[in-house]
Amino acid sequence: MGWFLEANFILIGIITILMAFGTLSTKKVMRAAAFLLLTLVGVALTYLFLGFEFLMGIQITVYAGGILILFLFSVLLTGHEEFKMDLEFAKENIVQILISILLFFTLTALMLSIYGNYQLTGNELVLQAQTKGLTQDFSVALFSHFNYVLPILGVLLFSAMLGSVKLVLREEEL
Amino acid sequence: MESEIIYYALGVVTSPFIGSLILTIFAFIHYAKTHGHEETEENNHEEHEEHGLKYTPLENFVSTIGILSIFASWVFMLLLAIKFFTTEHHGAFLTTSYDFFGFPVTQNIQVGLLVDALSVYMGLIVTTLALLIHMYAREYMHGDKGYPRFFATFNFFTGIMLSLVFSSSFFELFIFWELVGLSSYLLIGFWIFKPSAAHAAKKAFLYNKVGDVALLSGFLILYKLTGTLNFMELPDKIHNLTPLQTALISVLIFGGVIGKSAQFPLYTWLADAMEGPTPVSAILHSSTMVKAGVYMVARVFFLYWQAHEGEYNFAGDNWALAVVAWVAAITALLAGLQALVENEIKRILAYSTVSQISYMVLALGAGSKTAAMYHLLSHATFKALLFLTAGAVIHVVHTNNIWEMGNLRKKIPKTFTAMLIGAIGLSGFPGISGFWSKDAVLATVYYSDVPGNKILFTLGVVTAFITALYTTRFIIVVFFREPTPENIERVEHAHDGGFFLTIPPLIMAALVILESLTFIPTPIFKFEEWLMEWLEPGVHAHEVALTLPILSAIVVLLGIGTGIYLYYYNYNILASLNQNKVIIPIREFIAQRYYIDKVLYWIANVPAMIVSRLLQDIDIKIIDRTIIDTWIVKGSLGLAKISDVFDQGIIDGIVNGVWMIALTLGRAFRKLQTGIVSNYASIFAAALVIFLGYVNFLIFIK
Amino acid sequence: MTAIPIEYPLILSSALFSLGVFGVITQKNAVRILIAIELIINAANINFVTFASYNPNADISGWVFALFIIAVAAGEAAIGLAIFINVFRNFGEINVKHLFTLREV
Amino acid sequence: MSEFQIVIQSFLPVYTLLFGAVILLILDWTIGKKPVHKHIMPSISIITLIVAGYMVFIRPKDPSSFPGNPPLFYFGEFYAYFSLLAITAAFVIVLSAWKDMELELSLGVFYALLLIATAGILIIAGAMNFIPLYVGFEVLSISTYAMIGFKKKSRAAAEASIKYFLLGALASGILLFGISLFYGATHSLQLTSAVNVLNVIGTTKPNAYGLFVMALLVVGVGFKIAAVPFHVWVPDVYKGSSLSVTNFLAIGSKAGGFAFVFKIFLLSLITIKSGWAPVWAVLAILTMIVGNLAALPQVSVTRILAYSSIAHVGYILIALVSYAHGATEMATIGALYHLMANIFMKGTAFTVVLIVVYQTGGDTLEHFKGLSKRDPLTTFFMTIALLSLAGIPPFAGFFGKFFLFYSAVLSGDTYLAIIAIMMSAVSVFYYARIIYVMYFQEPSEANTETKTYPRFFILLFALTIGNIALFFGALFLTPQLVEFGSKVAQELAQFII
Repeated sequence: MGWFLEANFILIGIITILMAFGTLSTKKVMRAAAFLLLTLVGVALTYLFLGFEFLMGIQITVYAGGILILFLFSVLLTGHEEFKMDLEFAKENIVQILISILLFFTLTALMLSIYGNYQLTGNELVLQAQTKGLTQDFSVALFSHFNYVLPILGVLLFSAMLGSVKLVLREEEL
Repeated sequence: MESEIIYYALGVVTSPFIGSLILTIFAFIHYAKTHGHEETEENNHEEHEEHGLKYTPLENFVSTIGILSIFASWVFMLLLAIKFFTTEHHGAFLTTSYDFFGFPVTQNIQVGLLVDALSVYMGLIVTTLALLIHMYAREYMHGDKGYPRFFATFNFFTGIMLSLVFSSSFFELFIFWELVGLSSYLLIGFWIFKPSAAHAAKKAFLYNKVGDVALLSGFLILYKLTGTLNFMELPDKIHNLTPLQTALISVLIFGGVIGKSAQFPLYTWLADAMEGPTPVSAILHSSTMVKAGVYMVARVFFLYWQAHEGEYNFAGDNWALAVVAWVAAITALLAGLQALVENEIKRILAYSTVSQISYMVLALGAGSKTAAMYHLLSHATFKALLFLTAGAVIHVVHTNNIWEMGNLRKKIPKTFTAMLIGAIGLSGFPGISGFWSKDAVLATVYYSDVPGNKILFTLGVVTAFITALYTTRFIIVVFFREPTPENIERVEHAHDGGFFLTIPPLIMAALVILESLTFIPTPIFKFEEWLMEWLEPGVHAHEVALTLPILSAIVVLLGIGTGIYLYYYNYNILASLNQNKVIIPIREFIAQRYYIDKVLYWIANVPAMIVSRLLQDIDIKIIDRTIIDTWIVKGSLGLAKISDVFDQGIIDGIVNGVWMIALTLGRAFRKLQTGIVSNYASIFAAALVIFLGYVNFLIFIK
Repeated sequence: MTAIPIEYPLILSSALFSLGVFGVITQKNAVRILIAIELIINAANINFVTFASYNPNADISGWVFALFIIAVAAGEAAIGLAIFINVFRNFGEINVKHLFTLREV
Repeated sequence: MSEFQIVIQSFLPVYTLLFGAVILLILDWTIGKKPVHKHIMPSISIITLIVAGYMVFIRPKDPSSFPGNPPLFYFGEFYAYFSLLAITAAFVIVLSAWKDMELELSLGVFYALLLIATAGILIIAGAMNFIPLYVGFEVLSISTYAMIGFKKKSRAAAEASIKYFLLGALASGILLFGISLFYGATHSLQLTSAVNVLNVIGTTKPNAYGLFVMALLVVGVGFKIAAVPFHVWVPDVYKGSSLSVTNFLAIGSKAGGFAFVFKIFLLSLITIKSGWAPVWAVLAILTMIVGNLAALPQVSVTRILAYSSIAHVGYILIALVSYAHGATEMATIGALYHLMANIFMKGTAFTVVLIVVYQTGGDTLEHFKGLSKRDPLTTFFMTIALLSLAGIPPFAGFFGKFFLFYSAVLSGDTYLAIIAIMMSAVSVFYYARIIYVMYFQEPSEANTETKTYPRFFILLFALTIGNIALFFGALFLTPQLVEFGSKVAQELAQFII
């Protein structure tokens, strides 16, 4: 059973990374948005594997369903640009590519060495707790301990709404 | 009671600054209004009496603010003095001082006001003379385009000097000491369009700086050794010092005095400083800048006294006071001789100042604070008076050279009267203020135990003779001698100045007479003893043998007589003396200021010369012959030239180089600004990689 | 029930983060850059969920934060896209390599 | 008091600001098209700000009474000080935007965004948990993005907004990643949890956690406070956005950014200070050098001020280093004081640039030529602001620098003080250049406009008075200042166990 889960996770992980790379390398912006959708779904599946199915739902509905629509609209409104990730691109961005590769290796090295082999007993503990109603615990925490933060999140969305409405509306339409 | 005194002292110190602040703002606005072209050569101030004495509203406002703020300071000073001297505070220190910005680490460096007999006495002199000189300047500077600037700077200067007087710690005193130098720089170079004025200001500043280096090192050593700079705490702390340390500190501090109070060999700047407006000379010479050195030595006199304890022994350590006294005596003589050959009236007075200050320093060196401060008072009054009247004379005859004047006593009677009184004071005429104070100095020297005190005394007496001689000389040449034919017209049109040009000198003349009356020792009241009681409680004056004042009086009278004989009755002798083969080189030697400037320049330039020679040697191998030739030609043009080359080539080169590096770096940093977001983001990412690398380094490698 | 080793999600998040940074610093189209930023945010989110799941203290504030982050990302995307549209109206394109009128000369 | 009352009372300033924002929006929809709205909107904003400032003062006396275990918020002295900073800054922006934004449509939205941004700073200053801290940070950022792009017709503003947005979002993403690592290390998002977890001395792992977190957080916050090398956006964005928004970036947003930095580094990661102190020291040096030297060849006064603002960030970063090395009180005083002085100095300077732009249409030194002849009072205020920026007494900038440099000396980082003093000396060149141009050069033919704006005059006057008052406050009330500084320092330090 364990190896099956692991294999599945690895598969989904690899697909997610490939999709993420796809968003950056595909020809058209519209396709990039489609790849992003797949990446987000992949990340959502990761959440499932990590024992938090509620966030998977949120990820798919809000992110893939909501934010992605925004992207599609903005792609439609701002026109298309052809993009090619070819040798020319590599030559132009040699420094950036180097930086990214270095970043990946230093980051992964640090992450694995510092957080790897992480408290396996603790791991067991929580994943078992999940079976006893994780979503319930989560909502209790959200609405008791963190209930004073929710209004602030509301403020954030409010200001984002204000700003985007102001910026997007044509003034003549007012 | 004490708080009252402190508030008065605060009033004394702050009033000039407030006036200066107002005037500075005003000067800025004025400066902006006149389109930044404040003054040019054509707008020189000396053209004004043709238009009569009509003050512009601007001038009225400015001078009123300036004079009022000084007047306020003076009133506070009077109140303070009355309060202080009428309450019994023998030797008591009344201070307010709070920790430096309230932070415990620097608690030993304090800022505050120190009100004791010495500062009150000095403050009284400064405010009184500053007030009179300010009034004088109201008319003297009339018509000058820089009127607001002048008063702003002048008030600032007065305020700085008063702050110096009331400083409570060496740290504070040094700050104001430097500020005195700075503001005197501004005042001496007031007519910036005159190259000579700019040069003189620069020279004064540089010469002062040389001394300041010594002073700074002196008081830093003091701080290092005692851990405090507070004047109140120092006297107790210095007992722990070894005699050698005390002597070293004393001499280093005296280095500052050599610069500021114009002692040998750094005294030549004072004569050049005459390029400033006359009120500036008057205030610099009477009570402020050059007296700051005397004041400082008096302030830290316990230090010198500590060094003085015990037997004098040149092989040992106790030579600090001897250095002071000997430097002073030599300066007195040299400067007196210099005054004898000078032809410009203000320069005569300048050298006379040097000579007289040396008397004060001599008194300090001989171990008497009282005699020094005594002479300071009398000298301040008559020297201010002499400068103001000299300014008035120059003002009416449009020349500085005494030989182009003559027979002015009838044309400008008020000025003449005032100047004559001042001159009598300076010459030390028996019974007049200068006589008593000089006598006190000479007596101190005579009875002191400084090595060679008899020689010092003789030098003092000789200087007294010379003083009388040159005083008589310029009075007779300016006021009694018939003018030469080409100058008759110039003298014909002379007439007394207006109200503010004549009244302050007359008040000063009255002060001189008043002082003379006060100074006469009577069985009931002896000024010197009274002063000593306040300044040096517990010290008693020597019983002075009657022969000393009599000797002094005879010498002075002899000097005056010689002067009258030489310059009035028998001018021919002088003329033939001037032709004498022996006299001419001596005269020339003195007139060239004993080549002090040349020697100093040479000393300053030897390192520069060596470096430029080295550079030259390097150049020979690299650069072609012609350039080397020019270098050699330049080198042979004289040391000064080389120093110029050094200045411009190396110093300017370094300055420009630093500036260019900064600018180039600035431009390079600007190159980062490509304007493209991706590049900016790349910088972020690169920085992130570097940080992660740093963490890797810390965790895995270290 | 054996679980997935923690290294796997960590490598995934690290890779997504690096890809995101790579996208931000190489892409020209602003929308794509924003997409790359979404990748970075998702990487962080994976971290939060991972660390919350493998938490010995049974602290679930990481999950709460993950939810908040999704909302914040939505707000950020909204304002960002509005800005892109505004830029598009002014410049006719949103290629950031062409937007350097503010550069110093 | 019940728990609910305490919460309401604690949040009153934030609620006031939001209420003001809502009122503004409603007014915008109703009377937004009438000409009078351009006066009503700022007036309401000012009233809101004053009320909010008052509300800060009447917050609950006991800051630890906030409910929750551990509490998510702590409304102590630190919060109060930064709230007042933010409100003062917003006040300045409202007054300068009054004229600057006059011709824009739907002004209510602008002021609402400004008030929300201020609320964001308040939330940052009060938060004790990473969730509200980050959300408050994003509230500030998102409002700022919208404010920069507010002048929709302006190409420069659009470009500035997209630059600021993209870099800001990147920085925010990196910051988020850093916070996630923090969570992984401490198993908690409480700021103070790190203090306990990372406090294990002698083991490498806790320190490694902390250092790793630090590396990412430095990038995230470095952007907000514009520390070199994350400063690259500053000249472009400051130049591109309209000047009242630039002013907000320079004084308001910066105060918020520093509140964030102090919260994270002085509170949370304080136990690994040996790790981040050298990083911030290097950044401080770089920031001072690059900021001051890059300002030298500039001709645009906005850009000069932008670089000078970078340089001032460098001075404040000294406080972080010296705090880590023991001079806690002095560093706290220096940072807090300098941020306040920054409002007065930068506020005045940018407002004057705004006036000159209105008078002449440009902001280069050319346009500043002979300003003293056209508008002597404005010139005078600008001169004071520049002298203050250069650190010349009797203006607040002097003590700002003095405290900071002094803290460096106290903590033994004398090299920082020396570099800072040298760079301050360099800075005098470009400040003096502006003063010189204003006073001693003739105005060019085209720039003879002498129109003055009374509203600006009041603002400038108030700022200048504040500037001088702050100086004398520091001069005469030093003991009280020290007391306050040690109070804040203790408040930050009380969580260290």
